Amino acid sequence: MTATATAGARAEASPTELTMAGALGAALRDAMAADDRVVVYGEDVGPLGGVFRVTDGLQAQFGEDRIWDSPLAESGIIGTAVGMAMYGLRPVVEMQFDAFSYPAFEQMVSHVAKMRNRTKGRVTLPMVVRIPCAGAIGGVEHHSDSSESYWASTPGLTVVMPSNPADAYSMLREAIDSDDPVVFMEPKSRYWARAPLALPVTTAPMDRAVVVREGTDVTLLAYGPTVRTALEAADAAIDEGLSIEVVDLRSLSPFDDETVGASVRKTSRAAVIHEAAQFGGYGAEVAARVTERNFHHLAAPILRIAGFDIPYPSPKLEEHHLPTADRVLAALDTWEWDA
Amino acid sequence: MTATATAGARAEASPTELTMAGALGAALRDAMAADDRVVVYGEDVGPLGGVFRVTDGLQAQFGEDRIWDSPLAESGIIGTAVGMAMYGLRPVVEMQFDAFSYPAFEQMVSHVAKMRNRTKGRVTLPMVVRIPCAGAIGGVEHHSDSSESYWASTPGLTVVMPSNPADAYSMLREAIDSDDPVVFMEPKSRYWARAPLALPVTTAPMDRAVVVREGTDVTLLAYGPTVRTALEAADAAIDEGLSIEVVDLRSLSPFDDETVGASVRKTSRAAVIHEAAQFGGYGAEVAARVTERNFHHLAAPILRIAGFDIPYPSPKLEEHHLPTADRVLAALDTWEWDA
Amino acid sequence: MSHDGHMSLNVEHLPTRTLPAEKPLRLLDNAGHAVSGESTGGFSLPDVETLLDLYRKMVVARRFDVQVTALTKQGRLATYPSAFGQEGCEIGAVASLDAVDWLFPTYRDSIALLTRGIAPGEILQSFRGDWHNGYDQHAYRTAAQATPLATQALHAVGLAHAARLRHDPIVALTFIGDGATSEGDTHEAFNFAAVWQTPTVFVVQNNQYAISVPLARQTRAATLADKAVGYGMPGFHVDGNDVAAMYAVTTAAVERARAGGGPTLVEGVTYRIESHTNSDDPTRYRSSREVEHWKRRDPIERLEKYLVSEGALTESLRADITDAAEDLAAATREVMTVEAELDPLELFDHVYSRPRAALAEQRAFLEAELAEAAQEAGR
Amino acid sequence: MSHDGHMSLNVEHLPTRTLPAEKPLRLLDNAGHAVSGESTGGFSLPDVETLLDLYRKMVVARRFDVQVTALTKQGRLATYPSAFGQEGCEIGAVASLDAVDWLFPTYRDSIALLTRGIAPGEILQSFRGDWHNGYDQHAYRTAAQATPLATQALHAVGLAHAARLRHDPIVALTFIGDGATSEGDTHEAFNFAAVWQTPTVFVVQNNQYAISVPLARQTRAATLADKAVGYGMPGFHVDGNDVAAMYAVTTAAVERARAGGGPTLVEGVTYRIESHTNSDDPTRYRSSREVEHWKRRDPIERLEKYLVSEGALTESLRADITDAAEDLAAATREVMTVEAELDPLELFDHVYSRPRAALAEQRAFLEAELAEAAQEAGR
Ligand SMILES: Cc1ncc(C[n+]2csc(CCOP(=O)(O)OP(=O)(O)O)c2C)c(N)n1
Ligand SMILES: Cc1ncc(C[n+]2csc(CCOP(=O)(O)OP(=O)(O)O)c2C)c(N)n1
Ligand SMILES: [Mg+2]
Ligand SMILES: [Mg+2]
Repeated sequence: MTATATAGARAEASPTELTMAGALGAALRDAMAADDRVVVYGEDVGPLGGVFRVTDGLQAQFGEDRIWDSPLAESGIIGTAVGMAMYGLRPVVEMQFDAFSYPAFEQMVSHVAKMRNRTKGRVTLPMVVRIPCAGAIGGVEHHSDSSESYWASTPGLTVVMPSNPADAYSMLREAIDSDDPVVFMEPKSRYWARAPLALPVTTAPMDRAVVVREGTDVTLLAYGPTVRTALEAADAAIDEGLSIEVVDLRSLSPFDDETVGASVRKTSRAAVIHEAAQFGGYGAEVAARVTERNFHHLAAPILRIAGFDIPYPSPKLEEHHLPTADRVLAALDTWEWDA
Repeated sequence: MTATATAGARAEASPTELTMAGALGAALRDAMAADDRVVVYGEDVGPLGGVFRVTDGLQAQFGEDRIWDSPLAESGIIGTAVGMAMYGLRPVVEMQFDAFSYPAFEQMVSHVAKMRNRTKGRVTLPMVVRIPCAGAIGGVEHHSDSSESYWASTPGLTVVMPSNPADAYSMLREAIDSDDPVVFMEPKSRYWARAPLALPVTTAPMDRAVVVREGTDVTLLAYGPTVRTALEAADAAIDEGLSIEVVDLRSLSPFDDETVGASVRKTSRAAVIHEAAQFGGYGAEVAARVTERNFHHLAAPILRIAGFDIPYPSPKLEEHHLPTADRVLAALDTWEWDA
Repeated sequence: MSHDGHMSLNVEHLPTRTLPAEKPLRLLDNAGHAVSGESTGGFSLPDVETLLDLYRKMVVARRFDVQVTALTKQGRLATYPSAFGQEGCEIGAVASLDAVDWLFPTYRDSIALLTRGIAPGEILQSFRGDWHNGYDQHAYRTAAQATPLATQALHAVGLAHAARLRHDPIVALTFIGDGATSEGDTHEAFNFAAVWQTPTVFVVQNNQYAISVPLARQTRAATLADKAVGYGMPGFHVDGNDVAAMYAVTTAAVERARAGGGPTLVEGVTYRIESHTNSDDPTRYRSSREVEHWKRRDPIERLEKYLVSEGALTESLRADITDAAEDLAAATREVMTVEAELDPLELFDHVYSRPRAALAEQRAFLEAELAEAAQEAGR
Repeated sequence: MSHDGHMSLNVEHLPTRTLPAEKPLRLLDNAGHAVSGESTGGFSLPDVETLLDLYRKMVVARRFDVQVTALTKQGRLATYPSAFGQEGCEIGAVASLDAVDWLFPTYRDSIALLTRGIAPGEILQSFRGDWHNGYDQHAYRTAAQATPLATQALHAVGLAHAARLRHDPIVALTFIGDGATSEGDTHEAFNFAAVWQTPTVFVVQNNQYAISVPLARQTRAATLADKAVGYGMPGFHVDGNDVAAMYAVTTAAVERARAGGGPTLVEGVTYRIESHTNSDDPTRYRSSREVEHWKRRDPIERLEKYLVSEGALTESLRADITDAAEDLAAATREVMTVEAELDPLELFDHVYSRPRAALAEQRAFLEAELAEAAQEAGR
C-alpha cells in the first residue's frame, strides 16, 4: 500500500506542530496500522521508545509481536531482518547510531545489498534500516559519525535522508512500502525541528531531489542536517547580492541527476555541503558526477564544504568541524567570480 | 628499522624473476627477520601459506609464536591486533578477501582508525591489514569485491595498493615500519605478475604517486590492477596519435595531490580507472579533488572508467564489468577534443 | 536430569542446562551394528524403510559429488566444495525436513540441495560461474548457498521467527561449519534463536578443518555442542558419519521446533575427505594417514553393512539405486555440456526492483559496446 | 569434579567442562554475615585489612560517582554513565590487578579508573566533552574507555596474548556489560582467549539492563557465566554486590592467568541504581519497587555491616574515609570549575603520526578562520 493510498483512506487532519521525531513515529504507526506485515525491532525501541523516542508508544499500541526489543547485536538485527523479509514480512529495524551499525556491515553489504541481484529478483528484501545519523548534538565519541558514503557507495542499497518533518513522514512511508531495502538516515540534530503538518502527507517521491529555494547565481546541494545550513547561507547571501538556489538531495542513492543538473546548468556554479569528512565523502560523488555531466556549463569547480578529514571531534570542538553558513559563503568567495 | 636501512644491511642480490606474491612473501620474511616485534596471523596463513600462498614457508622459518593460524573470525583478528599493537608488537594480519574483512568493519573504523586521535597520540597502532583485493580472477560471489573506498574514506587509516612486485616489496616493508595502521591492498589478479627483481628494493615512498609512463595529451590515473589497463591503453593510443601519461596512484589515502596535479596541469585532461563500481567509488574523490584544484587548467571533465553500479558479477560475466583498455580509449573519445 | 546428555525428546521443554555427551551420540557403530545403551542418548534407530531411503539418498548424493568434482578437475566449473564423506551429516539433517520447511545452506551443502530436489543444473549455475545463484528460493524453500561464513544462520533465525509470528508451523534448518562457529554471527544467531525461541535447527558440520585450520585452533571446548549451554538451548554431540543418529536427532529437533519448543544445536562429527575446494592443497596441513583413518569410517558403508546384515538391501534394490545414481551423474554431465546462454545485459536487471536512470544509461552503454563488438566480429 | 561449580583455585588447570553454580557464589550475605559451605565455591573471605581497603575504595568511588552525577545534572558534563550500586563488581575486580596489569574498561567503569589512580580531571575529560580520552594509557596501563560495546574485550585478549608471547607475566582484565555479551565481539574475544590461552579475565557486570532492555531479552542462559562452557573456559557466577566474593574470585582468576592457566569468565550479578546516563528515563522500563529491592542489597552497606560487626571499622577510620571521599569530591568539583583550554587546531595533530599535506591545508584554513574571528571579536 502506498503512502498516497493511505492518505486517501484517512480523514484530512488539520496541521499541527510536529517534530521530525514525531513525524517519523507517526509514519511508523500509520505503516503498522496499514499493513500487518510491518514489524519494528532493535535496541530499546520497545518500552523506552528508542533513545530518540521515535517509537514512543508503538509497543503499547501494537503489542510485542509487532514491535519489540531485540538482543543487543546489530549484525543479529540486520541478519534476522533479512530472514524475516525473505519470509514476507516488512521489518523496520533501528541502528542506534551510525557507528553502531558497523557491526552489521557484512550483513548490509554482502546480503542486504546483494540478495535481489544474486537471486535474479526471486528474493526481494523489503526492509528498512533506520539510522539516526550525523552529529551536532554534543554527543561523545562514536555518537556523531556520518556513515552515508559507506552505504551510498554500495550497489544494491537505496539510501535516503529527509531534512524536515514532512519529508520524514512521507519518505519513511515510501521506504516501508518499497520492495527494495532502504537505508533510512535520520539527522539527529533535526529530530526536534518543528513544522506545522497535517498527516498523512505525501511529498515528492523519495528518489527525487527538490529545489527548496530558487536562485540564479549558485546552486547549493545539501541533504539532511545541512539543508538548514544552505538555507541560512542563502539568506545571508542576499546582502552580498548573491542569489542562491538550494537543492535538498533527499535521495543519496539513486542520485537525482535530472533535478540537480537542471539547477546547475541554470546557475553554472555549485557547491555541496555535508558534515562527513570531505575525503571520500558523499560530496565527492556529487562533485564528480555533476562535473562530468555539466562540465561545459560550469563557470567554476564544484566546491565541497564538508567536515575536515579527521575523526569526529569531541563535543566542545565539534563546532569547528561542522560546515556553517559562514563557511559556505567564504567558500563561494574563493571562486574566480569574473572568470 | 626502515626498508633502506635493511637494504644496506643485506648483500645486493642479483635480479631474479619474482611474482608479486613472492615479493610480498619476501617482504614479510625480511620484516620478520629484521624486527622480532613483527608477528603475522590470520586465517590459513600458517602451514597452508595463505590461500594465495603469500606466507608460504614463513611458519617453518619463524615458528608458531611469530606466525600462526587464528580462529576464523575477522573482527577477532583485527580486534586482537589492536591489543597487540597497543602492547608494542607490530602485527601484520590477513583478511582472506575484501568481502571477508567486512565483519571487522567496526574494529577498523571505530578503533583502528581512531585510536591515535582518541588518545592524542599516546597510543599508536603500528599494524598492517593485508587485503587481497579486487577481481578479474574468475572468483565466485564475494571473492572479487573492491573495498578500497570504504577504507580510504575513513579518516585515520592509511591505504595503499601496489601494482607491481617491486612496489609490493618496498611498500609492504614501509607499511610494516609505519607507526600508523596501514590497510595494505593486494590486487589478486596481479599476484602472479612477474618482474625481474633484486631484493631488497626501495621504491618511491608509499605515500607518493608515481608517473609510470610519460605523455602529453591525457593523464590516466590508475592503481593496483588498473595500472596495467592504463598502460595498455597508452600503448594502443599511440596509433591514434595520442600521448598518454600514466600515473600509478599507489597511495589512496593520503592522495598525492602534488604528483597528480603536476601531471594534470601538464596534460589538461585526465581520467581515473578502477574496478570498483563508479558510484561513490574512489574515483569520485580523485575526480572531485583534481577538478577542485586544477579546474582552470582542465580542458574537459575528468572521466571515470570504472565498474558498473552493480554487485560484482559471476565469473562468466565479469569481463563485461571490468574496465578495459578499449573502454578507456572509448571514454577519451567522448571528450570534445576541440573545446 | 543427568549431566551426560541423556535426554529423551518426549519431554516437551527440554532441560537446557545440561552438558552434551562427550562421546558422540550414535545408533550404528562403524561396523554397522545397532548400538544400545548410553550412547544412543535415548534415541532409537529409524525403521528400515527410512534407513533405505537415507541410504539411497546418500549413494545418489555421493555419485553427484564425485561427478562434479571430476568435472571441476576438467575445468568445467569455477570451483566446487565437495562434501564427500559428510553424507551422513548432510543427508541425515536435510531428510528430517518437510517440504514446507526452509533450508539455509552454505557452499559446502550442494548434496543437501540435491536431496531437497533441486536440479543439478540449477545447483551448479553458481559454481560454473553463470550467475550467483541458480534455483528458485521460494519454490524449493532453500536459501541461496551462503559464502560469507555464518551469515546464513541469522537469516534462518529471522525467517523462523517471522513464521512463528505468523503462526505458520514451519522450521528453518541451517548448516554451519566448525570454522564458522568462531564467527560473531554464529553467536548472534544462537542467541537470537534462544531468546526468541524460534523454530530453528542449527546443524554444525564439524568436518575437523576450516580450509587448513584444524579444530584445535578453532575452539578449546570439549565439543562444539557444548556451546548450546551458554544460550540455554539443548545441544547434541552426534556421530555425523552415522546417518541414522543424525536423522534421529535432527528429526527430534525439527519436531520440537515445530511444536514451539525453540531451537536446538546439533553437532555432527564428520570429515571432509576431498580438498576444501579444487584450489586447495590438503597435503600441506593433514596426513594421508588421517584421511585413511576417516575413509574407514565411511557413512555410506556403515549403513550399507547394517542394511545388508538385516537383509534389507537386496541386490535388485542395490542395482536400482546404482542406476538412479548413474542416471543422475549422466544428467549432471549432460547439463554441463550445454553452455548456458548468458545475457550480459541482465547484469543490470536485478539490482533494484525500482528502475534507476543511471543503471539504464550503463545498460545502454554495454548494449552499444556489445553491438559494436558483434559488428566487428561480423566484419 | 562436580557439576555445580565447586572448584578450588589451587588446582592449576581447572576443569572447564563444568557448569557454574546456579546460585551466585557469595562470601558475605546481605546482612553482612560471613557465609560458609557450598555457596562460597571453596573461596575464602579476604583478610580484614584487604576488606577495609576494599571498603575505603568503594566509599570513595561512590562519593565520586554521586558528585559527578550531580555535576552532570547541573549540565557540567555532556554525559555520565553512573556505576552507583555496582561498586562491589567494579572495585572487587579492579583491586585484584597489579600495577603492571592492564585494564580495558567501558564508559560505565569510571570508578574503576579512579581506583586505579587516574585523576578525576583526566577521567572526566571525555564526559565533559574536551577530548575523547584524557589519561595516559601506558602510564596507567588502562585503555581508553570503550563505547562500541564489547570491542574492548578483543583488545584485552590481543594485549594479553602479546604479553604472553613476550613472556611478560601480566594480565589484562576487561569489563563487559550484560547487554554487550550479545555482541559478536564478546564471542570472538572469549574464543580467541580460550584457544590462545591468553592471560585475560573477563568480568561481565550483569546489572540486569542494557539501557532499557532487561536480561531476559538478552539471553536465555541460566547464568551469563554458563557461556564459559562453550569456550572450554572456567566460568564463575558471583554475587556482584559482595565485593569480597568478587575480589576473591577475580584475584584467583588473575593469579591463574598470570601463571599461564588461561582466561576466566567472571559474572558479577549486580544492579545499576542510577539511570543509564543522564539522558535516560528509567521509569519507562523498571519499577521503583525493583530499584528499592536492590537498594536494600547495597554492596557498601553489606561490607560495612561485616566490618562493624568485626569491630574493624572504627569511628576514626570511618571519619578518615569520609574525609578522603569528601576531599576527592571537592577536588572533582574543583577540577570541573576550570574550563579546559582547548586548542581547536589540535584537531589535526593526532590523526596520523606521519604529517599529511591535506590536513596541514585544513589546519591552516581553520587557523585563518579563528584568527579572523578573533579579529572580528576584537573590533
Ligand atoms: C566471513 C568469511 N571469512 C572467510 C571466508 C573464507 N573461507 C571460505 S570457507 C572457509 C573455511 C570454512 O570452514 P568451515 O566453517 O569449517 O566449513 P567447511 O569449509 O569445512 O565446510 C574460509 C575461511 C568466508 N567465506 N567468509
Ligand atoms: C555496538 C554498540 N551498539 C549499541 C551501542 C549503544 N549503547 C550504549 S550503552 C548500551 C547498553 C549496554 O548495556 P550493557 O552492556 O548491559 O552495559 P551497561 O550500560 O548496563 O553497563 C547501548 C545499546 C553501543 N555503544 N555500541
Ligand atoms: Mg570445516
Ligand atoms: Mg547492563
